[in-house]
Amino acid sequence: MTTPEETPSSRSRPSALDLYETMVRIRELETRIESLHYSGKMHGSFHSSMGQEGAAAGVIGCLRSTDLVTSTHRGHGHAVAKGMSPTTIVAELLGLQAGSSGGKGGSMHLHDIGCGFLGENAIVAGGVPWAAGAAWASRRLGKDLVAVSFVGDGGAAQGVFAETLRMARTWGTPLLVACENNHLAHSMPVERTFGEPGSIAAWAAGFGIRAEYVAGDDVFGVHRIAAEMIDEVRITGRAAFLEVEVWRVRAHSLNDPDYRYLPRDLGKSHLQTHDPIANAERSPELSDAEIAAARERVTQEIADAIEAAFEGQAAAESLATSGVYTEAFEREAQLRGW
Amino acid sequence: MTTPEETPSSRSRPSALDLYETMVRIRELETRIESLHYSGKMHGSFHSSMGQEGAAAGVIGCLRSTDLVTSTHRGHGHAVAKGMSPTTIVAELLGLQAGSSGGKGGSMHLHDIGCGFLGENAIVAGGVPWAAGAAWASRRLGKDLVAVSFVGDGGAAQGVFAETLRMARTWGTPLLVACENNHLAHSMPVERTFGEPGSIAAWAAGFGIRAEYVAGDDVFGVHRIAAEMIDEVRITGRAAFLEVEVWRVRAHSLNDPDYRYLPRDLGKSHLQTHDPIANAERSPELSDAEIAAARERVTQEIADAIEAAFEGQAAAESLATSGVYTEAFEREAQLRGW
Amino acid sequence: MAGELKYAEAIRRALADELASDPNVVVMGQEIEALGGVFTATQGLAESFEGRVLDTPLAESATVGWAIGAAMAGLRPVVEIMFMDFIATAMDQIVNGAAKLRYMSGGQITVPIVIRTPSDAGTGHGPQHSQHLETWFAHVPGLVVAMPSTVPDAYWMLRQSIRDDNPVVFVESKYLYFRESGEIGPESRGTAHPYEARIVRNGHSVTVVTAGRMVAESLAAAESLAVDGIECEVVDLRFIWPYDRETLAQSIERTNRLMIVHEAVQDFGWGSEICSWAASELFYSLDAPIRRLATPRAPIPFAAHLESALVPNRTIIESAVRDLAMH
Amino acid sequence: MAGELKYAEAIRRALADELASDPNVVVMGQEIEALGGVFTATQGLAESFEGRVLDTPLAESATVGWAIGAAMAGLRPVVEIMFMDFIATAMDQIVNGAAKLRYMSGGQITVPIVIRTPSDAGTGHGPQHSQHLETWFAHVPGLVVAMPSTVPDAYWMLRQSIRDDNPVVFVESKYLYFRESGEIGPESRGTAHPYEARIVRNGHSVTVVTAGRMVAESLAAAESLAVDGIECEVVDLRFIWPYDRETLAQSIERTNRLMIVHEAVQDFGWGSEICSWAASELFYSLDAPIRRLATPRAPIPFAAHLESALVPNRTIIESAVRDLAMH
Ligand SMILES: Cc1ncc(C[n+]2csc(CCOP(=O)(O)OP(=O)(O)O)c2C)c(N)n1
Ligand SMILES: Cc1ncc(C[n+]2csc(CCOP(=O)(O)OP(=O)(O)O)c2C)c(N)n1
Ligand SMILES: [Mg+2]
Ligand SMILES: [Mg+2]
Repeated sequence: MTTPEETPSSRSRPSALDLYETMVRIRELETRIESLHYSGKMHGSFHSSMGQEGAAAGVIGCLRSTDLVTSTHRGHGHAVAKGMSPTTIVAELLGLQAGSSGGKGGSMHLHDIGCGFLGENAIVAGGVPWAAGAAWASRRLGKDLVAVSFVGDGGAAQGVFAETLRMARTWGTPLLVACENNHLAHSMPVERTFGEPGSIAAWAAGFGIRAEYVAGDDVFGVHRIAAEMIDEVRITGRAAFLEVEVWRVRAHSLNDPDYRYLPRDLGKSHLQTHDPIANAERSPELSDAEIAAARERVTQEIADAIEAAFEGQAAAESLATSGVYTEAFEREAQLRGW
Repeated sequence: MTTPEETPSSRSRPSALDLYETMVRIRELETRIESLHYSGKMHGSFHSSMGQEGAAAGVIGCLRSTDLVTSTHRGHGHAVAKGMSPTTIVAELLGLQAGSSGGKGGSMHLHDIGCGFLGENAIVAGGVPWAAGAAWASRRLGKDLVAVSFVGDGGAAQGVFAETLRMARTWGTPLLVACENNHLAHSMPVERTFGEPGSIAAWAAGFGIRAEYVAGDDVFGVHRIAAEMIDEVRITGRAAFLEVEVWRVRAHSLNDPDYRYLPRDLGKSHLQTHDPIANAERSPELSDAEIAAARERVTQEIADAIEAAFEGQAAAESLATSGVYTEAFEREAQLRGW
Repeated sequence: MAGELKYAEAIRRALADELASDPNVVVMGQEIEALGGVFTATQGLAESFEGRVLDTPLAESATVGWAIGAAMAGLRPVVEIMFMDFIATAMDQIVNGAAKLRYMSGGQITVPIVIRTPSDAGTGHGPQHSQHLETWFAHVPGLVVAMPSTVPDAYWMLRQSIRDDNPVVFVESKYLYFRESGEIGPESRGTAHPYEARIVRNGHSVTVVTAGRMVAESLAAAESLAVDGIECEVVDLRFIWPYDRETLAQSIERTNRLMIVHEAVQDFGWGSEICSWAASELFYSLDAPIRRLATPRAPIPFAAHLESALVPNRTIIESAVRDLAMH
Repeated sequence: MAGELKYAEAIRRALADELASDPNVVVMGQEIEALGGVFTATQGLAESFEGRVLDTPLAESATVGWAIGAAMAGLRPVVEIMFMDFIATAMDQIVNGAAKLRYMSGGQITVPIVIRTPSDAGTGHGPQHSQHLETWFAHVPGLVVAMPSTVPDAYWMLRQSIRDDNPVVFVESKYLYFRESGEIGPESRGTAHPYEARIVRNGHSVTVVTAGRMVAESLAAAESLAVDGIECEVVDLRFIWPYDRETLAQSIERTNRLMIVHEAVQDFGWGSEICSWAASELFYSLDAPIRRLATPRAPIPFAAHLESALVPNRTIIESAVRDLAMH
């Protein structure tokens, strides 16, 4: 969000334009990152969230800057929506010192504590208990905040995911689990593991928490229900679950030959029918002028961000072995040859 | 079961007396084991299933001898119901060579492959995927069998448990999960984790499998529903879930000071109100004469079994390091100093 | 702080004192609140520190993950894993989460959690309740591994571990819980640094490096050997990682003989790290091959006599050290 | 079986040939059926062996447990864990289940499963996709740990592992999948026993013991050193456990110098077991301290240049061996 409007007792209230702009910012950044990969300027894994921006923008759009978010392997959109700087992200993906983790984390390990983005996690569903615990602890520390944990439909099959919901029921925690059901866990169709869209929410409701389904190609719809649920989570301190149906446009990752298991044009056709950006543009909430201005602003912003990132230096090789333990510990370790 | 009557296409049909006798056999054996502990003749952990015999007898009573069972840390009853010899069990608990595992397993590691008892597991819920996989594999190998996996209410919170149900939904497997809800996971009341009796089944139904609840103090009731469900599992090859409400009479284990978290006389009062054995005795299904005869038979049988077990020899100390790998491998290892 | 305490009581006292002195400390685990811990380590604490000593469902993985999140948000969670064997169900959160978060986040995140867990054979619980798995954690960058052998160490090392900003796997001895007693005494913490090993017996014949309950077994062996003029120097490692190379080197340079004793399985166990380090760094100080004495390659069986046949004890240590001293 | 194959193809061929020759073999894992494996190791197999190469949900723990049950019932399941790091989520089933069932059941149960999993840094996936964790498993009684370095070994060792009645953790090299190629050739299986190490280069100056992709790095280092008259004997361990002491001893007795090279973290890594064994059994054959060369105590970072700074390579090996040879 550009400048979230906050009052102590209520959520931030982004405008339709804010939500739209966040989606465009994510799309633009990921599209540029893709190109950098294709042109050989970036290496490593990359999981695009193209087509899923409605979930990131809609859900995170109702958070305060002090609220917390954990994410998945497909988390650039979440990071951007929570306010992480595109320059820092790109620098990280380039393995530079100015990257959010100084090049040690890469695409699946973006963290920005300053803006409440606790981080991605390359272990599917591994971040869900982090969000639950962080929200719970913050509440104990007198903070009025909530946490949102993103997870995929595949991640909802992981044991730690069910354990966390069980524990959330038992202990209570101001957590919203935002499950991005993009119909696929890599190549595994969600129909085989859960069933039709909505069935993940139906299952989650069995944990004794409120669970809803929403279509993610309508960012305003996502935002409406998420805002209501997050308000409730904040007030009650109890966990809730929101299944957001989204449509994966790209292959699972840049390395994925998805034609082996999907019709070749499926991604493209999703963009035709379920693109949250196109849908927002068609909605009465935004004028053509607003749209054009936002697009121009964001394109320039991301171009600048990438340029700025490329000015950074590579992290010194000597840093590869440091930052594992606390600084004081590492000084001692160096001295004593541990 | 004494002599289960089996036809190729149907389950065994134990008589009311069979079911009763199985419960008494379990009760008698565990009561005697308890005394052996109190008198210092046995060591190690011991988890009594007193009061829960209705689940073991009722569910396992509808299995064929070729069907498979996995169990928990509280599994003597399951072992006995599946046909494991009390002598072998007692010998194992005495750490003797003639024990089912030659003294290497002990109370939480009874296994008897010969009678389809795949075994207990001291890792809570760890045996559930074993049963699922064994049932699935047997079906592929052309066997018409089903597997039953016992688990506790506490175990239903474990990640591997949810994962297995998810996988059972995805792959299909002729598995009945029999969840013994004894209201407590050691000291944790099930109300805190799941809710009222029946809520575990309600949650399990969310996996898209049939899930039922039954009161476990009525062995005939348990048997009725279990028989019906197992028939269905056998025919469809699809998993199902049965929550059996039972009442834990003893402390969690012999080491457990349960007065710290339970009213002192709760166990005793459970025996007054929810004892499946007393309830069966009060039912019209059994005559007083039958009851008396069965009791006498079983008391003698268990006394004999224990006497026989005590005649066994301790396993040779040299065996402590063997049986980790296959025999051929261990011969090679010895030769080569691995 | 006068009076004798059992090892289990020392743990409890350390928890109580940290809970009292730092409002951000919370304790999480199974059977620790209503029951007070299956080994009584938290007995009474839930009453004294309301809402800060908390029973979890049977969900080790989520529990550790939850503690990680709580640590990110500013608490100092102490997690109890009831038996060390069960830690296998939480490996991912410990290894891919707690241990790596500081590094992966470029130093943005610290995870000051302690994972307390009892190890040791000796209680007749069989193969899934008796393992020593500390070597796994010592192999993982990002973790500290503590293993106290005495009452004062159980107390002071736990307090230190809770104050440590690095994640600590804290391996307690269930064998010693009710057998070992002593006074807590004043903090006898290392003069040089907090992870010092301690020479618990001086001697010139052989250096015996050990930890946990094997310290007492080694000391007992040393007493017998002294009768025959073999004087062992017994070093209690206290921390499996970082291990205190200075203290070890000084001792080995005096005795020129090294024996390592532990209860973890010998193959690929932590003794092999100590041995390797010594073999390469102190090669010219060694007059005899280094020996390791540990549990052979087998699970811990249920039957008491089978178990005793596997796990090192004073008698076996004595004869192994004798051999080495004569070498 | 003529023609060159890539390492990944050799794995696939081994799976195909075992699937063809034994109807009880099944293959289970994520993305192995519809996709054919993220590293193509199962490509085409689901079509050729209908219903026997199967996609699982994201549930490593249940998958391994399911395979254990299937093995009890008579199948020989091969489980793929997509990256070795994820194996942490399945530790309990592997360690407390597969590894112990034979022992716990007094020999009633065997668990002939293979857990295939790729390791290695080098793909830019960062700290949770790059670890070498084989040492954990080598420490666990009941498991066999295989780590092939060549195309014929990838093929024959996998076939052997599937036929092994013991549970095997089979560590593949994702670095070599598409870089290493060769012919499968006839089974070159050990003349003495199936777990033999192999001397891949003869030399008299230093014995270099290694495995996996470090074999190629060590060989490259050896070629450079040969220019200066330093002749390394390079031993490919092939199996981390059981490790072939006879072959090692013979080599070390010839060279009197030992260097161990692996990609797993050095601290408490498997090199320390080999080192300890040699230090105690071959003490009098050693003319110089044993050296270990492995990854330092840090996670594997994302950035390529940071990663290269950590993981051993031919240049670093070369200079370390040179030092040792001169010692
Ligand atoms: C524990 C674990 N198992 C497997 C993987 C490999 N993996 C990465 S993403 C993915 C699919 C995840 O599906 P989903 O949760 O639906 O997220 P999506 O990719 O669809 O966004 C898999 C199998 C992993 N990273 N972690
Ligand atoms: C993974 C794991 N965590 C913890 C334990 C310790 N433990 C043994 S039984 C038990 C309670 C189990 O409760 P439930 O599943 O309801 O079975 P019950 O004892 O009531 O029969 C606990 C916590 C264990 N054995 N395994
Ligand atoms: Mg998905
Ligand atoms: Mg229970």
